[in-house]
Amino acid sequence: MKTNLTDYKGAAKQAGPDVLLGLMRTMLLIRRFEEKIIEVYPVQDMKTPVHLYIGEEAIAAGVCAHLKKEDYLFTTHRSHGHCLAKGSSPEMLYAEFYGRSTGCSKGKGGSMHPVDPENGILGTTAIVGGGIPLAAGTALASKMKKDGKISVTFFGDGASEEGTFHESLNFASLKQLPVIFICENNSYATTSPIWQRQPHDNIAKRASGYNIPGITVDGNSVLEVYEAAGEAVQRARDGRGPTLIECRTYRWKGHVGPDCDHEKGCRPMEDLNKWKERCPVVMFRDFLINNSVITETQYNDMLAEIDREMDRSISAARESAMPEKEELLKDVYHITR
Amino acid sequence: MKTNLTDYKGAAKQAGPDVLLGLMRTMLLIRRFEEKIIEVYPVQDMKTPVHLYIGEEAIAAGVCAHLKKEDYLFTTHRSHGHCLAKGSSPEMLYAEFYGRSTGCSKGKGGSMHPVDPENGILGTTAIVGGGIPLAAGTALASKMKKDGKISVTFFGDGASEEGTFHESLNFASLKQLPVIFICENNSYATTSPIWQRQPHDNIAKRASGYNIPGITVDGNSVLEVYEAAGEAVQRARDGRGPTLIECRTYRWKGHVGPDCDHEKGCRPMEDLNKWKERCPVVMFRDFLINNSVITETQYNDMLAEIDREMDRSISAARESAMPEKEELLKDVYHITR
Amino acid sequence: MPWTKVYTDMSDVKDILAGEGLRALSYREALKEAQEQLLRSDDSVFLLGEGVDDPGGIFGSTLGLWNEFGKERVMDIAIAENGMTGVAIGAAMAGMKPVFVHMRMDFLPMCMDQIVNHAAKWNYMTGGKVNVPLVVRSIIGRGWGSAAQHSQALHGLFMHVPGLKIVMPSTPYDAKGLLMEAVNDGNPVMFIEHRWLYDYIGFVPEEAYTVPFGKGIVRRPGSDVTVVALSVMVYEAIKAAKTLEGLGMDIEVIDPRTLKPLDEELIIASVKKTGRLVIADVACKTGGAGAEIACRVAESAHGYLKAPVKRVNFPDTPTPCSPVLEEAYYPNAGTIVQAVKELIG
Amino acid sequence: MPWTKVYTDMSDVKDILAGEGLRALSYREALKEAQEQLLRSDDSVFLLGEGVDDPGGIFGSTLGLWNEFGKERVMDIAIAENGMTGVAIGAAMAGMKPVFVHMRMDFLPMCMDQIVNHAAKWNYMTGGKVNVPLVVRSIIGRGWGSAAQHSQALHGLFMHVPGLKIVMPSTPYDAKGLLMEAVNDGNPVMFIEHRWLYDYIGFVPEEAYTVPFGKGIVRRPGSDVTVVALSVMVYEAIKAAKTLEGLGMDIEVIDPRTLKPLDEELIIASVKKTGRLVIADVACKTGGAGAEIACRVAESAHGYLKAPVKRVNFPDTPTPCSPVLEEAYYPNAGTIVQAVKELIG
Ligand SMILES: Cc1ncc(C[n+]2csc(CCOP(=O)(O)OP(=O)(O)O)c2C)c(N)n1
Ligand SMILES: Cc1ncc(C[n+]2csc(CCOP(=O)(O)OP(=O)(O)O)c2C)c(N)n1
Ligand SMILES: [Mg+2]
Ligand SMILES: [Mg+2]
Repeated sequence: MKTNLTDYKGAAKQAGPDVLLGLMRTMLLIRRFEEKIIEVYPVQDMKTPVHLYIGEEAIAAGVCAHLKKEDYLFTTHRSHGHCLAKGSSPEMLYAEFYGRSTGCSKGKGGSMHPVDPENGILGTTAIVGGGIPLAAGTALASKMKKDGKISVTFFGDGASEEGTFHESLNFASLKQLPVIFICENNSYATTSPIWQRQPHDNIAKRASGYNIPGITVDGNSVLEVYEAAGEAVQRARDGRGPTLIECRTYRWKGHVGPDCDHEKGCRPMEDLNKWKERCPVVMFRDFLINNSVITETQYNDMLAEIDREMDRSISAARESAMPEKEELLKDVYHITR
Repeated sequence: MKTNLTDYKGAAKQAGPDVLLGLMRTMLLIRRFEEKIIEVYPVQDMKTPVHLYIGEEAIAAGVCAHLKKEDYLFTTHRSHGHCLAKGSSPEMLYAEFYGRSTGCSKGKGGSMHPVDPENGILGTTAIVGGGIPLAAGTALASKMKKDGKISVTFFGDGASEEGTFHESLNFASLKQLPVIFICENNSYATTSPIWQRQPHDNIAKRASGYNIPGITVDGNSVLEVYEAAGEAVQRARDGRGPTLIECRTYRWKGHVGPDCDHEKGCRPMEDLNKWKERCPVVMFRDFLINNSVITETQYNDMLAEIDREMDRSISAARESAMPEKEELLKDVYHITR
Repeated sequence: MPWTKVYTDMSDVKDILAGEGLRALSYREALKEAQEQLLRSDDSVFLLGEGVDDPGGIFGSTLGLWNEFGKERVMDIAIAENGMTGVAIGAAMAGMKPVFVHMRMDFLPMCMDQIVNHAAKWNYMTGGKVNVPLVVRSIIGRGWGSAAQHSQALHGLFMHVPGLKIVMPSTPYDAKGLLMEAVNDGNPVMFIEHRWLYDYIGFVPEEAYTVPFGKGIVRRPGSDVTVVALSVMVYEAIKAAKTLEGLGMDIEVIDPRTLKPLDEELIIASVKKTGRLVIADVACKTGGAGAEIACRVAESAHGYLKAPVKRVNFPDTPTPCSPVLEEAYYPNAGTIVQAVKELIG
Repeated sequence: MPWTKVYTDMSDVKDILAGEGLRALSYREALKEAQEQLLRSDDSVFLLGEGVDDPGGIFGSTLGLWNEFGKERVMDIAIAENGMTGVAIGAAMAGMKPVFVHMRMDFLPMCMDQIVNHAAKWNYMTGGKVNVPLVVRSIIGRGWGSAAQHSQALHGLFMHVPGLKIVMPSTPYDAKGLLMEAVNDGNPVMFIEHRWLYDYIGFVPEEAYTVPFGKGIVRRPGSDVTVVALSVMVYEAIKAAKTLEGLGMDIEVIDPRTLKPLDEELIIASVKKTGRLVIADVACKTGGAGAEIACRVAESAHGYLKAPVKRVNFPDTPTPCSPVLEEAYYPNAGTIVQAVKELIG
């Protein structure tokens, strides 16, 4: 993270206060949305496996700031941040996690399968690597229909090991599809460190094999992500094909659930502490304050407003109705006529 | 193909007349073995889909000249050349193609699934890309057992598009396995040209993404293949990990069967003619004669001797017995005790 | 009715149809005509698969279509079944109607994840918000020593996957009508053809039409034994019925046409009438479609069976190469005759 | 016999066993002990899978094994199921005995090609020259809203694949004995565990032993109804039997232990005795293992059935997330009681 706004050359340079405050708000929204989950989870009535995004918020925020409502987005098991950044309603998501009929999937999908067509989210797969070709597919549809939409797929370092990663990049490059591959490299797949899975820790390097631009950015610096994504989005909109962006980051919580897996010996505590000092939210808040885009009070107001919204959303979600038992047998098939 | 033996720097330089004559003999053996099939195929009693290797012989010959009997080899649906180069008996192969009980798989596998454990061929898959991980697997076994064997897998340009290619190279590089990936790029997968399948015609370029050395050689020049394979084999034996070698070549016959698919409009006739002028067998014969490693007469004697052997093998194979009907239900499971 | 009739003897079927003033088309031509009409009438339809645009044209079933519709809509692709199925699914979610063509059904295990974990579950996981109108055409190969990896019929696997539909047309009429239905069904449909049916000829109207899913058909009415036959076995069953007629046994041949949904009523009603059931499938026995059909009968027609259920299948072995073993591997009309005799005799 | 007994109440099972001087182990510990003894006694055995060496240790079943055997033999791997299964198969052909561990059975469709087209067919395609001693451990998940992609039981798919063997241990004793058998069977074995069984406790000898394939077992003898129960449903069936006993119905509970090979004789004999059959499975109904079992009975025990066959399964839908829907989705002892009542009542 650079110290002065003026140090930025690309998209971040043109970004006015609205954009900057928007980025801040999105990151805070994601952070507080999930901290709320951590708060309620021990009650054990939110019965869905939650994969928390805390520590990685800058990526979803920086990328989605460039997307239009109608652009397509595919996320993974770690879905919350991307959906919120794309515009999904916190209440609808909470309701889904509570298995309520008011949830985005009527309670049928849970935290791993959010859907929100109005915001370009056509559904979510929790099969690692499964969403990468889906995004190439929506991008193909956009190219065929000439609807001007672009597609973005977020996935982890682990997903880059699946054959679908290879097959999708090859196809997207061949057809010069308007799709952006965002790899969130947090160095772990569940508790497997990347050095036990890949010969090097450089996923962007794979891109050249497909004639695709591949770049690595600091995933904890929202402006670096914002700049790189800006270029990639422009390339996609101009019909100049796909881009692979590797965002280096770190997951604070356990792979699944609200606990700290470091205490269970899954990952070195030093790493967590090191990364916490590079908290994407705090770094950007300080940056905005130093560059007097926002004041301490304004920031606190933003935070308070978000918290009120989260409180309202989660209790509204919790109070909404469970699905009828009859729902069990519905939606297995789409009924055309 | 260089004109003088002295122009070669690597393995080919040290190669004595035995090696050179061996390469010549292997190529001729493959060529004549398959031309024999073309001769008998119209009789329609060799009931197995044959994928002919004619035009690509230099690759199998150049690579296998470096392999020991016990080293592992995995081939594909286009299997004949690799098996012969590794030392498999022509008679046993012909018998298999005729569905005879004397065939390498007792007539159960046919041309797409040859097996010859004595020569390191543990079986063959005709699923495109299927054999690539199998070779990484035997290489893993060799590394675990420290048996000093290396593994080689031959596959086409089409196979490099399967996810297994990506997954296997990643694993082989991570574990520095003694395996060599030989991609026979003949620019076509059945009748699909590579430009309808890949963004560029440069498969070796994929290697760097895995920290694997990747090289491209003229697959019709047996000495170029021999040199490149020599280095890769040494690297594998030294425990310095895998290598990807892309061999540029061209298939003369149709994807399957003895016909010329060019006449059916599958591929441009000019291409065939261009490549025929670069016939690996003729080029190398002339090279050996010019470098006076062999005389015209010696060459003709070699050819005649091979033809006698092919005649003998194919009629012996054809005269051998069909399997008993009872064989149908046998070998579904291995019986330990 | 001409659109339900099956002709077992291809030698004179053209003349017969001509005599009746009916349009004769081969199964291959019927498939091609269906795709041609779909591509022409609906911009969201497109074909993808290895070689769909080549001079072979998937055994002729897509031959030359790219000339009229271009290589974007008749798309040759890389050999990457799982990824490309995901691409087709993504396109389908975005409103396209992809038809993915596999020259051999044996290649479907490569894309099992995208079919089973994605296409089949999507409508349900999204609470019905996003459906996947994907058709997967695959062809069951047979003969000439194609062996274990190029002769499989795997519809039995898909029977067990909620969210999928399974279609197995046996006649040119159904090939066209069911394919036109499949592309507009709005769900992932496994459309399973048999290589040996491609040259079969029958009546096929020129205009577009659909054959509904879940409606089986009685190919031959009979009173003594119900033979439920799939795909090419329909013809073997009819041949067997003719032989058995001579022996005084009256066989009812039922062609379910779609396995998922399955026309259970039709089968149950027939078994209640005949009291005997033979299931003739084109796949290995254990865990196949025949087991499900037999089980439905055991659940819903208890007490009506006068004899044990019989399955006519391939043995539970991979497909062998040798002609003598292939010969022993594949059941035919004779096998069905044998099975029926064991029930009645 | 202590090695065949199942305990449904875990609260006091340890004391009971202790009282009888028998060694008590959980299913989890039994699996771990089997792998530990195999790794120790046979250099060719190794484990691979995502997280086999991590602090979770596959729900504890491989916990800490890497400490003794090293990370080469307890190998964490990339997320690349199909390729890594191919790697395991290749290693198996070269004389190793890999045990591939999947934390969820849902991920198997990813490697369907290597399992179905390679491992299962290899011995046959090579005329018996090269076999594939591969064990694929996979765990059926359940509950806490795991939903459609993390709760599947897919043994029904593998039933249809010649060349595979399928094992579904329900007790700690069988978990250890069948796993030790599987690793030395010499064929590809789908070893299917249920997450809910991990804490179940039973008698497990310390020394190495094997439980043979193809030998089912009568968990409870009875005369009125045969309930063939798979995996965790064995316990539900025993509970149901206790309830039904009070209603004067005598239930025979059969645990096949291996689905492939299937102990058909045991099941047929039981049905011939009771005349009634209920199959309780942990998967969706259509096209599942239950259909095959029912069909075998329809083929071989015709005339003995006094009532229709009944299947107790999940409905034919993907797994829902919401607790109320999960509740409605999963069958239990009560469902079995209901099914039996419908047969006898
Ligand atoms: C095909 C498949 N294999 C395994 C899993 C189990 N699994 C769920 S998440 C995960 C780790 C994914 O790691 P990564 O892609 O880096 O994403 P992250 O969780 O780090 O964000 C694994 C192995 C799965 N869901 N799908
Ligand atoms: C998984 C799979 N998909 C499709 C096929 C059908 N098929 C057989 S060979 C072939 C082309 C292979 O091309 P390439 O790898 O370049 O090898 P070549 O035939 O050119 O030597 C295809 C598509 C197959 N056997 N397996
Ligand atoms: Mg990760
Ligand atoms: Mg090729």
